[in-house]
Amino acid sequence: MSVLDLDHVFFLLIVNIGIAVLWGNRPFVGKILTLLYILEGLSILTSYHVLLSGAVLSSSLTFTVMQQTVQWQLGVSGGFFALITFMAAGLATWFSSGVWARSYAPIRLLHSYMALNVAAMLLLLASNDFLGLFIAWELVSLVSFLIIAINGGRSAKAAYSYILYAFLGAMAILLALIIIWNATNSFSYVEVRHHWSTMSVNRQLIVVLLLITGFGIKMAILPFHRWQAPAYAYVPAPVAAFLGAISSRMGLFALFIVLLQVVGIDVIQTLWLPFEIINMQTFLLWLAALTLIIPTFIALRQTDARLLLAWHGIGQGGFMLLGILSANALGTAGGIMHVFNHASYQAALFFAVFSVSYRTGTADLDRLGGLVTRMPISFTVMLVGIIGLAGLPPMNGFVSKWLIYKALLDEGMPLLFLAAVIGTLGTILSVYKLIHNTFLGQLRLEHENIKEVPWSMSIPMMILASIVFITGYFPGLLLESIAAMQSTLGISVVDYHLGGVNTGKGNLNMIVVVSTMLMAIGMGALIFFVLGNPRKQVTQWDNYAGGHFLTSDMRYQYSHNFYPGLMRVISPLYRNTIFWLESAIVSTVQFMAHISYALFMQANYLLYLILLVVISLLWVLAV
Amino acid sequence: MVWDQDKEATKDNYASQTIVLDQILHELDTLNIEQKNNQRFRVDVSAEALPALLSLLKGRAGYTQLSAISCVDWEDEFELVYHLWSYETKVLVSAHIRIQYTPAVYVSVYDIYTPAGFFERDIYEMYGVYFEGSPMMEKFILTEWHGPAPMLKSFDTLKYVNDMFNWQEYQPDWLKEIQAKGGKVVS
Amino acid sequence: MSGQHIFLELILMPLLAFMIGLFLVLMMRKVRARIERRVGPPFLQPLWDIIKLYVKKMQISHGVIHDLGIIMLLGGYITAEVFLPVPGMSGFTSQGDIITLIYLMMVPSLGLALGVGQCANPNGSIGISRALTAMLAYDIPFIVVIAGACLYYGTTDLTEIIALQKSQQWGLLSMPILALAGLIAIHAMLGKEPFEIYVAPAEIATGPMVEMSGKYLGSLFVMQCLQIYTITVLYTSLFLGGGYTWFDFIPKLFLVALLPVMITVIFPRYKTDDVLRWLWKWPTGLALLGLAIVVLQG
Amino acid sequence: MRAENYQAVTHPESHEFELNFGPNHPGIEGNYALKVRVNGDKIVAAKADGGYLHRGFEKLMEGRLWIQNIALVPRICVPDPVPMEMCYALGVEDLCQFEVPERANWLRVLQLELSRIAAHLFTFGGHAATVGMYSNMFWGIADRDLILDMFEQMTGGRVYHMYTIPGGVRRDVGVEQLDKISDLLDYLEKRLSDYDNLFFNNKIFIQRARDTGILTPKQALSWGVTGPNLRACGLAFDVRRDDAYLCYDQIDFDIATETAGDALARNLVRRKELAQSIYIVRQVIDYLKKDKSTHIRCQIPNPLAWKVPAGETYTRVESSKGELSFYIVSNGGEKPYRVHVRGPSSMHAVQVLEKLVTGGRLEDVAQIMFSLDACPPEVDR
Amino acid sequence: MKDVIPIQTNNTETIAVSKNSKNIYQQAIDTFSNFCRARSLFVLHYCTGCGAIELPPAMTSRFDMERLGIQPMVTPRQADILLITGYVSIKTLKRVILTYEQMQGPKYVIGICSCTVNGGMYWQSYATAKVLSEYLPVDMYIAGCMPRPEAVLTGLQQLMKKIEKGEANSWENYFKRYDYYLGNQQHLFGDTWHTPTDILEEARHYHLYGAESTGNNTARLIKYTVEHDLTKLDAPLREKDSMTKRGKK
Repeated sequence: MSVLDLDHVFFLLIVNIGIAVLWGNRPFVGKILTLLYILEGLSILTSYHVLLSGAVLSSSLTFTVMQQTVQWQLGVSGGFFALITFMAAGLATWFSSGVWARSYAPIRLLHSYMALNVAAMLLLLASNDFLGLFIAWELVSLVSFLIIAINGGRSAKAAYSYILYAFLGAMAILLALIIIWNATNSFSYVEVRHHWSTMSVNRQLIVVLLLITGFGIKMAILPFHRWQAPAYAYVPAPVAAFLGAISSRMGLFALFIVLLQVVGIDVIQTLWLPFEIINMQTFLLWLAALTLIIPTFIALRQTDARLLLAWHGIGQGGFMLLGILSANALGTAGGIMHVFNHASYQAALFFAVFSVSYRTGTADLDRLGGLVTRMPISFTVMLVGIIGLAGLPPMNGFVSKWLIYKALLDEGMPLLFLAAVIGTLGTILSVYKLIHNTFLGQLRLEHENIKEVPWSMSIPMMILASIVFITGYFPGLLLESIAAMQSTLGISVVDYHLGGVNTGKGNLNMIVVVSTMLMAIGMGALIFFVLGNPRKQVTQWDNYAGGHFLTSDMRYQYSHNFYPGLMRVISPLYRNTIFWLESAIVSTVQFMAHISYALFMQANYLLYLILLVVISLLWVLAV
Repeated sequence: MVWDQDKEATKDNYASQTIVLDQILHELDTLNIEQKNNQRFRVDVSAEALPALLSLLKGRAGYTQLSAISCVDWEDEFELVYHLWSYETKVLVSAHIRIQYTPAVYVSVYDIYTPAGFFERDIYEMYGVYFEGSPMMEKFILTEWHGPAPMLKSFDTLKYVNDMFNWQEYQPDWLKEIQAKGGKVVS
Repeated sequence: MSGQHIFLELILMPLLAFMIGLFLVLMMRKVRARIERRVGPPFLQPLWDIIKLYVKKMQISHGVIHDLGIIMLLGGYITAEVFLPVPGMSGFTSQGDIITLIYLMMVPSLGLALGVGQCANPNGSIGISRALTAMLAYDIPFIVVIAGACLYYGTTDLTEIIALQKSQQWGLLSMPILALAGLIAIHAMLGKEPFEIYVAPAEIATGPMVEMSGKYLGSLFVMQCLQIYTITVLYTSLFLGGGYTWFDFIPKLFLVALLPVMITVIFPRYKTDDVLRWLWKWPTGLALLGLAIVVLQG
Repeated sequence: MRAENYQAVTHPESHEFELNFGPNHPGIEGNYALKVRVNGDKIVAAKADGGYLHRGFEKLMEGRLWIQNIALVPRICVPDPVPMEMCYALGVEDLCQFEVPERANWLRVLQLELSRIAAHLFTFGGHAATVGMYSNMFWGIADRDLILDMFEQMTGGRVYHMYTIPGGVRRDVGVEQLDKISDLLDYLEKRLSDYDNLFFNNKIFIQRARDTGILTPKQALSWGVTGPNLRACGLAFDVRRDDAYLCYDQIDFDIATETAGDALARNLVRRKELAQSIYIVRQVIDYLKKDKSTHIRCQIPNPLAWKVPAGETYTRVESSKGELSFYIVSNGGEKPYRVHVRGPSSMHAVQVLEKLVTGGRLEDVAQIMFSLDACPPEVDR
Repeated sequence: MKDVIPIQTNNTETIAVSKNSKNIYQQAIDTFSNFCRARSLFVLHYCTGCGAIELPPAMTSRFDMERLGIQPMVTPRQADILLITGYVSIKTLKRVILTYEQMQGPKYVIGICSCTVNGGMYWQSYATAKVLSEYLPVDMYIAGCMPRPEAVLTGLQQLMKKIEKGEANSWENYFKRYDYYLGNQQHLFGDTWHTPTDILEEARHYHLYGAESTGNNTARLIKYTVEHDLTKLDAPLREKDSMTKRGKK
């Protein structure tokens, strides 16, 4: 296999961008783009076994700056993420290739931005040193901004907020790079790792914190989580699915590379925050746990299905971080696997929600209901998706969450285990509300003639749903590449087989679990259908209403404020502490952003900029 | 607000009550008071003066409770009786007015006594007397009744029942036994 | 294990669970009746109820999801039984640990929730909303208890936990505080007063059961049997050393179920938010205390 | 379905939905309905819907003889029928100027107070069941049954007794019977401490009932609240004392009051009244045992051709629910010209209930209804 | 007990419905089903009238229905027995019929109190229905005003015996003779009377659809629903028809 395979991919991506820009609003072009994405995915998949063995795919593209040769190589972790990217982009483009595109005016922009996004993300995934990483990172931020702002209105506002955050993140990364350069005189991962211990502990600490801030902003880790949900919720369906599934995982990828490959989890474990209050790893784990819990419970309060899903995306990011930072073979595996799992069910859920809003014109959970009889495919996809998101067997979400729970228990972190379970329970509550208010309950009069979405939209959804199920049934498919990733990174490797993992202290074999479930459900169906008389379906008006007659103009659906008892207990937390803290931090950040923006807009802005950089440099050198 | 006076004081109240009502009599000329016993007064008043009387009784004499409003169908006119109770003096005053048969309309005293809403609605349903100004004039008990106001003397319930319903033969064994012994229904 | 053996266990374990569950339900009703100065139901009453509901001539369905929910509910519990070790049979316990079991036990709840949602009755939906809220309430102490027990035993494999208790001492003796917190949590899991918020006839007309008829309601009765069985077996395995033989195992199950039933009749029902507050205060506090002791000891 | 049930309402923008409490609902007392509009678990609006028990009593009474109506009146309120008979009898006696023998009056008080005990036991049971405390319901209703046994032995009727007739009572009560009642009272007093432990001092019950459905004294007065519900607001008004009838002015008893005005206070007032009623019944038993008179009713005319003198009267009786009044008009004929029944629940079950429920929580609807002790047949008649 | 009078209701004549001859296997199942049905009766918790006051004693500690396998149930879906406890006013009767139609067969109606037989004490009242069995098939009357708890329990036990013998089949008449019952209901409630339950379809489901199931009255009902169903907003939304008849806006 040629080592220059990555060039093919890059070439295909350029073709992709070209087609999208030139003929983006032609009706057939969506399908061509889909094919191209599939082709790109396949070209990586064909050489995937090479990656698994520890080799890399490299590109001929190089340049040298500051005695650093920047080149692009795709390792197994990059390959894994790239596959997810192509899956998400391909299915999103497919989803937008049919009838939907006709109703959407800026389709050309959408295709072009999507292609640009994919290209930038691939650059990021294939980057091999900090410089390449930084360049690609900035590109990703820029094109993400473009794609978030595509709809104008609310999403443009969110995009503006996003770019402010991204600016802050870029500054943080830049600062960290400067410190690293100062200490090690190199940007290469290997070199930096080699020279890492030459830095003072304080400086190590600052670099780690700065990098986490910079990359964490992209994955909306606390307390930088406010921008993401509105930014993802109000964009068109394919974009939301693409962004929610993979785009924000770029931050996780970068963190993963930095924390595990460059810094090393052993270093993190020995770092202490000032005054030795808390270990760096514990701090990060609790940050991840809070990133899991708080957005999940914010999601519970949403009445807009898109916002609800977007907030869950943030929360699940916390889950991944929790796994990766647990410094346990199972946990790391769970964390990375959750990236794939999350991408699959989150995209499916976004598609399902947008199918509903495509047909009904609203995603407001208080204005829907009873659509299951009208849109059975979307319902099935959403059911599979929510079982995955809630992390219940037999879907893939369960496997990755199981690995993380198990890792936390094995590492003796019962409180973090509790936090993870609380996050899951909150998710269960929230997703039931989602499916109940959308598909179950009373069908409204105005939705009587709703039909299922066209095939061009339902097939990508069904593909995603089947991926969710199959990777839940055979988690070994994913664990194979994750184990390869772990061995290339030099951390402990998970003991896996096709059905799950063996730990010796509690095993998981999803093949057995799912087969038993299927068999048991078969038995249940047998009991249900064979015993007793046949069923008879009645109209929804033939219903118990305390002995009263029901009419179609009477609202007989419980939707708004779905968990009132819970809200009575926890809503003071929303209002006072968390919300206050959040808004305080966010407004500070935004205030700073506004100030720097104002300064930047001054006539002699260059002076200010130079002044700022010089001051920061002086400060850093003084530390 | 605990009305726990001793009995002597209560007796004084009965006496003073006559004086209070006499004062009101002077203000409203169409009033006729009759004392039935210590705790019952009957007041006959013209229909126009009733709201004024009720306001006076509530505001000046402490008649805070409207116990009931009764309606009597005298075939040519309706009699409305407002039963008012004073917690302080422990006296019940029944104010009687007469209103015409057609159109059977009267003013509501809902703004003086909230409980009037229920009784006025009841009278509206049962007698068809409409009370202007009451916010509770939609039907409550007879929501699914389309016939005439049933409490009117002109409505013959027996005839209605015979038109509408059938009877079934009911001859259980124990009744037959009794009948065999010579028992029969006394009519 | 041979395939035949596995197949036998797959049938036998749920069946036994159902039969023992019937008697647990009977005991519950009998004890309750006795405290209320009544005679209580005849011996086979739970069984007659279920059969009667299954042989109803009309089975009203509100749609496919209504049926699917019931099937999921039955299937979920049947699966859970196979992952619960009982004397002489361990099913697939080695292939899925206690975490798997806990999540498998949520599948029936999800099934019920879907089925009830399809019924388009707000009473049912409120019931589900309350049931899920209650789940959030009791699962937190319960998870702490599980975490404490797993930390203490150093494994999440139920058969190993039982074996460890047999060789050393019962969890009840080594972790008394956790065992107490667990008992309160299972009382709440059984949904008896004062935690009976999701049935609450006077408020929401029996909530999830509101539109369930015939075999749908019958399946809910089956679920009740399996639920009591599953919870008591889980508790017995964690704290009472599982069963050496069936002869000591079944009395343990009845004992575990008896304690909540005995005290449930003297309580009214809490409001939803009070359930959360109470369960997050006392049992969770107890469980955290027990956990702290386990961590400090270990 | 039927247009008359629902005036067409547009789908509310605010995502509220409608929920029906009753008529077929365990959270409603009898055959009655309360339609509520709910947002989450908060009641936004409530509307009572009655008429399910409407029989046209007032019309029926106009069509029957004075004596026939004795059988009809107790059926107006099922759990507490004796005050109905009493009120009717008082009215007819007032019109006819009957002198009722003293012993009959004491016998009537015996009936009234036993009926009050039975009704209160029933209400406790119902109230406990709404908050999920079924054992109290099972005990209370079983104990009430013992009182019904006494009624049966005294009058021949278990629920409806038709014991009080204009002019006196139907039968005398013997000493043995009085002893039995006395024993029953001993038993009930013993049981009361059980009820206290189980129910009235139950922390969870107190937590639920306190501050639920609060009536302020001002509201209570302006909404026409009477009976135990009024006394729970701290207003000591009792028809038995303030508009005394029968021989209540010769009996020593306290008027039970509470000040909070919430569901708990209403319940505690009934609990205290129960004790007071037992105290009253003991006094009555003492009197009846001492009194050797056998004169239990005055001379009444031939019941089949009984013409009551023309006139009108308004009689009031304190029932277990509140103030019960009859307005009786006679035109001198064989049948009443007009009988108007003012049941105490006609206030409690309609306006007061609607107002107390609105703004409250879904959990409390049934509890508020039962704490008001609303009795729908009195409303519908 | 004198109070308990199981009387023949007016559905003695048998209606020829295509009867499948049952084999031994089916007969065994039927016998066993009836055996179980007789041992587990769920009573609907619906107090239609004053007789309901004697049900709490019958349920609670003193008489304890549960020892006979009888339990109160909240909604019509769950219940087997509809106890009509006393007089039914017209307004209540509509709800009773709705409730009865929402119950699943086999279902039983017991008329408690004399009022359900012939109007009882309220025979001249304009507001109450007189003969319950004109509107619903009644399995058993328990007369008295009101019957004691013992009488209620004895009546229920007699019903159990009937069920076990397979004789308590009067619910089938509602489907076999729907036209008759509907006619009486329409006489009382007017021609626009209709309920959300499609009885004729259910009759087919039970294989009870016969010659007397349809007639003039059902024709009137169908005409009404076809005319008003899809144009009036407050008419029920019939899912089956709506797709074809309610065109796209």
